[in-house]
Amino acid sequence: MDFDWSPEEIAFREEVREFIRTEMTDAVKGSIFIDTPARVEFVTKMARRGWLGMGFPEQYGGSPNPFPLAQFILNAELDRSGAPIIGKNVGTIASTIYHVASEEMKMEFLPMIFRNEGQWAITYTEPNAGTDLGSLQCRAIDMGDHFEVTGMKHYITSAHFCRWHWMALRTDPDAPKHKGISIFIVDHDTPGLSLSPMSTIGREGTTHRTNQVFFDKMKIPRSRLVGEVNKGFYYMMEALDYERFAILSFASRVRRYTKIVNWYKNADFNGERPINDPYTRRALARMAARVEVGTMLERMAICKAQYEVPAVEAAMNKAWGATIGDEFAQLALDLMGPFGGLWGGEHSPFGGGLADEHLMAGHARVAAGGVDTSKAIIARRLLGLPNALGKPELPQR
Amino acid sequence: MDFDWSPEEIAFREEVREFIRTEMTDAVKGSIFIDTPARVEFVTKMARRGWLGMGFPEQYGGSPNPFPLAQFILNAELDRSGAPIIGKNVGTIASTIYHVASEEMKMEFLPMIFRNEGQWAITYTEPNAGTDLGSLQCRAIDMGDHFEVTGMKHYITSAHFCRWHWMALRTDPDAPKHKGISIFIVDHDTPGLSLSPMSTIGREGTTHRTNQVFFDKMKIPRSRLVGEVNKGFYYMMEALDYERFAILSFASRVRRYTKIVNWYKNADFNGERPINDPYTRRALARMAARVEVGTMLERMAICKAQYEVPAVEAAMNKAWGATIGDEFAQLALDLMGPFGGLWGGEHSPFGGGLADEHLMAGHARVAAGGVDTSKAIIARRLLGLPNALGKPELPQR
Amino acid sequence: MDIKLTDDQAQLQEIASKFMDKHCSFDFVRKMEKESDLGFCRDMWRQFAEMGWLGIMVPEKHDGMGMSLLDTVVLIRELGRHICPSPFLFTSVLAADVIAQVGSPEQQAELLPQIVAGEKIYAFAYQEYSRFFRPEHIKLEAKKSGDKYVLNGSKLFVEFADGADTLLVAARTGEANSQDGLTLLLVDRNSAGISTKHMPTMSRDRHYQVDFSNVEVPGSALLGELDKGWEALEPSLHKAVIAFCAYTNGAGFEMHGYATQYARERVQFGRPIGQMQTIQGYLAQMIMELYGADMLTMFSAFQIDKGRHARGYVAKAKAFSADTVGHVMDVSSQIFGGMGYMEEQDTTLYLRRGKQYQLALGGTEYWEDVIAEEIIDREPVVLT
Amino acid sequence: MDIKLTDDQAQLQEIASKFMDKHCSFDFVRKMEKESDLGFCRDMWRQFAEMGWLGIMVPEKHDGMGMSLLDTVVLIRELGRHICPSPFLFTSVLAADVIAQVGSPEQQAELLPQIVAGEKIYAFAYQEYSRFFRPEHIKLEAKKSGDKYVLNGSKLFVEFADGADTLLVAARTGEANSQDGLTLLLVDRNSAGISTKHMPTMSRDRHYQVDFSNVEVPGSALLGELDKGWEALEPSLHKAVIAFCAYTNGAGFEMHGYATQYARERVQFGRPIGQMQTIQGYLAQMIMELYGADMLTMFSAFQIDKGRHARGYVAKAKAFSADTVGHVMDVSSQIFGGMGYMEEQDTTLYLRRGKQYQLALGGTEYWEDVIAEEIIDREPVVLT
Repeated sequence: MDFDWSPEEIAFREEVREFIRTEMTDAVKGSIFIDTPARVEFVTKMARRGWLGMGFPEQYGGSPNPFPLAQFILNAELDRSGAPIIGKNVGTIASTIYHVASEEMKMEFLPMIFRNEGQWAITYTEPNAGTDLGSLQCRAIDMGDHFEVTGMKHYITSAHFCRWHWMALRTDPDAPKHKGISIFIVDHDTPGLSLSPMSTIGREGTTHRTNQVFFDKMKIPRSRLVGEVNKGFYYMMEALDYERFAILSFASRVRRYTKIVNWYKNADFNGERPINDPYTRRALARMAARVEVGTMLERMAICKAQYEVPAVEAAMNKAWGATIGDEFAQLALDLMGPFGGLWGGEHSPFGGGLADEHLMAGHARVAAGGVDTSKAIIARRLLGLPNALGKPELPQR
Repeated sequence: MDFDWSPEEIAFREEVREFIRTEMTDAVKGSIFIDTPARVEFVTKMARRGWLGMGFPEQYGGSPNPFPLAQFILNAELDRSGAPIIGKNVGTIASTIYHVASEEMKMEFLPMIFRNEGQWAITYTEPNAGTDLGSLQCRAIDMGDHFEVTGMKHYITSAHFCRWHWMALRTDPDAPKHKGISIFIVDHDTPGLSLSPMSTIGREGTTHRTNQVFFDKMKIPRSRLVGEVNKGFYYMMEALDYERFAILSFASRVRRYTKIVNWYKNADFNGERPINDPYTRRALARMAARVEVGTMLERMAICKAQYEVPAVEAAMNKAWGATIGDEFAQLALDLMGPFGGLWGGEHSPFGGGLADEHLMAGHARVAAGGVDTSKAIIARRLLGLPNALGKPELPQR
Repeated sequence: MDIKLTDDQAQLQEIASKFMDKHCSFDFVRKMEKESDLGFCRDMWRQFAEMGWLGIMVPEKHDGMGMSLLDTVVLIRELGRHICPSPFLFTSVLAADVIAQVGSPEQQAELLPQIVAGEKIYAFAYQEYSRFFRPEHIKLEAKKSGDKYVLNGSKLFVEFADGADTLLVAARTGEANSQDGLTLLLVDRNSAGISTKHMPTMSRDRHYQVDFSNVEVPGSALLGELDKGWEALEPSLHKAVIAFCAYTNGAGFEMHGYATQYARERVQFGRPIGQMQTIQGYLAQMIMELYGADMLTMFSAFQIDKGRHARGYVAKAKAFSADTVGHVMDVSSQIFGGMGYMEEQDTTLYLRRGKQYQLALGGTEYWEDVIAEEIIDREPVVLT
Repeated sequence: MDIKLTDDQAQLQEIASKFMDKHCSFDFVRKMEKESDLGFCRDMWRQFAEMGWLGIMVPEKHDGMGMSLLDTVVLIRELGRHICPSPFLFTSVLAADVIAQVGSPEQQAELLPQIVAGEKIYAFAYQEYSRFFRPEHIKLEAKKSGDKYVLNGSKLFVEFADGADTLLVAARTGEANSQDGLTLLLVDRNSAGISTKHMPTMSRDRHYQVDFSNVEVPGSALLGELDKGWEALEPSLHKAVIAFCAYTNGAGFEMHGYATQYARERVQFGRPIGQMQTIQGYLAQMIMELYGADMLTMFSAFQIDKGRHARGYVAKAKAFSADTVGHVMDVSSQIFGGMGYMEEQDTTLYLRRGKQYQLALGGTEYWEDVIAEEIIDREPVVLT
């Protein structure tokens, strides 16, 4: 049992930190929700170092994994500094292509992903199929050499700057609902595809754009079908385990907590100093223990990741992280009295950033599986309790 | 809208208080869990004043209800002072007899109940039928002039001093499970009935005895069938609304809270006075608001009770009361540092009573429907959400 | 004891509800947020005046309706349901009441009918740069100079300061860092030396920093007695706080209703999400809290109307209502899933207000300290 | 980084687990609660000695195993799983460590082998009549008189004081109300002037009030330096606290396991109750907390073993483990329904211990204050 990083791990972490120090500009920083040219450029620089394809074979543009935890260390450092992390392109799309797609498709797309050429949108959700992806209705009708699609998707978060869609569509309406979905790669320029913007709440300039995507007799060549027809639901479920691991890092929450402590140490309201108030001291202390637990659960997940997919640990990380994020944003605002509600201006301790964090804290509790879903995963996979949600366990293909 | 008690209500409350001042002895006080000769005697004195049969017709030994809230005021005052309250005998048994039993049975049993002659046990639960009363298995086989019973019941709380059992048994094993249960009145001295004691956790002398009850070819005369055969489940469900109302009173929690505040004001640990600690002051203050909410929800229930059965309000009262009771016992122990864990002795602020309260606080959360069940009642009956527990809504008979 | 609304109250509630349904749509609220300079609507204010609402608490001899705080609570809860932006709280509850309680006969005769007629709007200039809400923290100085006062200092979170005609200012005239030594002044918003700066908030309402630089106000601006400002203000402030609780409770009930309706209708995994035990638990917990907050608020109003010492009840009502509205807006939003966080989604209007309501007019910690003073330091313990 | 147990640790865990399964049944625990004068079993203590456990942290040169705190945590977690009553914590962790750290060569050579052999049992006489756990609150006086010390005062919550041979006493020799001026003394339990009184607890264990009335102890009883008792004690106390966390975490895991098994098997309304979303949520939440507490405990042990400043980690581990064990015992009991509160039900052995563990060795508020000192007052803020 060794909680210390190895010399090799420390050396790599230093390399990442040095890269961030050199390449990180204010334009790169910001919410993970917003993609900008500066952020794309930053990721491309990482790609040139081989950091996107770590662990994938070289013939597909990959590079050897220096050691098991490299990808995690990379993401944790990126997350801590507010840089874009290695996310769905590698975690969901490249992993699935690598495991199930044809050799041709691997050769076409994997090198592109690992070079960060062309952005991707995950185009799954529909108005009546959010958490319940098995209920997708948007049809892809098999026309022989191509599939034809008419319908819509919503909450598609990168659609307004993507080149490709990683898209789930219903290919067999008569099969049991989980057995009639397929995955396709769809060129964003395909005729018949159009967008309408939506946006999250937030201050002007900090909101996150997402999209509705409409299809009108859009044609997808059969060659763009990923893996086997009607196996899409299982591909999505398997990828969730990878993705959940890829998107988690507790580092940014620790950083935010540290910022609050720093503010707290120096806060002075016309002579009244919160630091002298035993009540808020204990509130911050309690939160410190809960934040520390988050780093511990993260440690569990990454240690397990050296041996197997840490699905349960990732679910814990997700549930704890979202819960703490919420509690923590509440606490931060409470500490500030009425100033917590400010959305900017000189009296707003973090220029309104904390208020934004509070507003979106609930989103983190429900997004990407959500706290309740994560707990159900823990209950079923770790504790062996019977299925409650009506969701299928990951079935055999 | 008038939150004040009317002169009539105040006068009756004074009458009850005067009665308690006169009749209440240390032997009468104590947990509602423990029945003693002194407590039985106390209730008999109330019976003589006509307080048990309030609202029932005089031909059955009842007496006119002076005004709609009389029964509630009576119970609140009893509860506040730690006296036995008017409970299941009237709320469940007399009410059900009055509504569904034969004239003969009414004449036989109601006057007896209202005079407090002969104690009763509610003999429903079985090892595989706790909350889920529809799953009762213990059979009563119809032999014509009598029913024969072999089997067992457990958690039967007054069985060791009762004269009568109010008993639910399965009379039709082939019908849908809610349609094959009947209610019987069973004499405790019936041959074939035997007991085995169980007890709750607690300090010596404060535990609550309950019982397993065994039946070996016990015979119940047909005349002791209550109402119609196979309607028992519906009788039990309807009575629950009455009972839930009858057993709730927030007064004792308010009293316990007040005791803690009193302790807190005077507490002195070698010069360290909790009263000077802003942290515990706020903790007590927060609890004060939550206790006050309890009295408000109680007010809602009793005001509604003037017009109709306050099933939803009673569920709120139950859920809030049990939750607050638990939070409150935790807080009380936390306030006392390590002394909270003491089960008596000179350093135990309330002689171990608070520790007992803490230990049984969870029981209140799960007993008599429980917090989660109460919330489900609120969700379904008030908010119109669909059935989730698999429990049937109260169906039409 | 009976908690049913009186017929008059029920009628008031119905009228208010219908008016709000008609005039205070989500579109209206969004327009006030984004396009209105004032942050409220003068036309609507005139309609309030026509219906007599602006004088709901003003004595009849000054053209008001002379109704109780409990009646006012019934009305303002409907405004809160529709998160209606207006200077009603500080004009028709706080200012009207404090003028009626401590104003001179001349002030009453002049100012109250103006309020009733909708001619004058008041803003409340109290909070300064402090986490708390205590009078001790007020530093804005009013210096007597001949027959005038000269004001210097800053007030924060002055709602509708730009649209108001008069500022109700709590100023320090005596002892520092004390409850004593405060004085209430009615200051013309257009006095020389006053400047304002918008303080952006999550709810996109109109809160301002108001800076006073050698602002001269006449002696007639004095409301009540010199140095006795807190004694004059506190009882009326309690009424305003209770009215505010009613407003936020109304908002909470409405949001809870939207979430409940969504839970009934939204189907996932082949059944309404409202069938899930966790969703039922969230909604049931919140409705209990809302009922509790609502009852506590009404009970406090009732006690105040009866002239009883109600400081502890007010504090409990505020602390609990504040936590409730924060909790209800957050958890209800979660029931909508990702949609609950989209700008296009109307319930986000409520979400953006939840935490801010919670922190307004003294945060929970401030009011918890007040509760503690009442239950620990003040009230004798009676064990019955 | 790797959190897998080493082979040696895994072996130790397995041996301990098997031993406990065999010797520390529920019947045994109930017997210790009710029928044993000591509250623990001397036979079992001898077996601990035979297996070398009593010297797990004692250096090899004094007959011990010289293992790390992390190893000890692995062992004691198994004892905790079975809520095994024994003086292990204060004898083999606290006393052994403090003697090894600050004892004179003679004391080490004499006392440590005794501990290893199971010949001497220690009890920890520290807490006095205070809600807190701070050294400032210690008042028991030790007055130097020639070559002796004379002790007067009272200690509370001295576990196994009646079965112990030696009391490790923290006494005031210098400045009052201060961290300084404390001195550690090893006091023969049978000294004249010592009397004990049982303090009944929810867990029916053996805590005592120990009164010292002119108790004379020889100069050789001094452990470490005069007036430097807290500096001597605190590092070892941190180790004992971490070991205690491991014990309570073990108990929590075990209880959680019983509740999980029950949820899988108990059928109501035609299906296992563990299928209900709320039950799943409770169990999932608790296992997260348990893993978190366990990892924090092990991480703290690791930091201590490395000789790093770990006060903040220890405090976090204690505060969080304490709240976790309280929460887990309560909620797990609720999953059993009414049965969870019946004397006959073995899980009530755990329920009765939950809150008491939570409050032991300094309540959560004490440790939260320590965390605050570390993160607010001590640690510089590093933003990377």
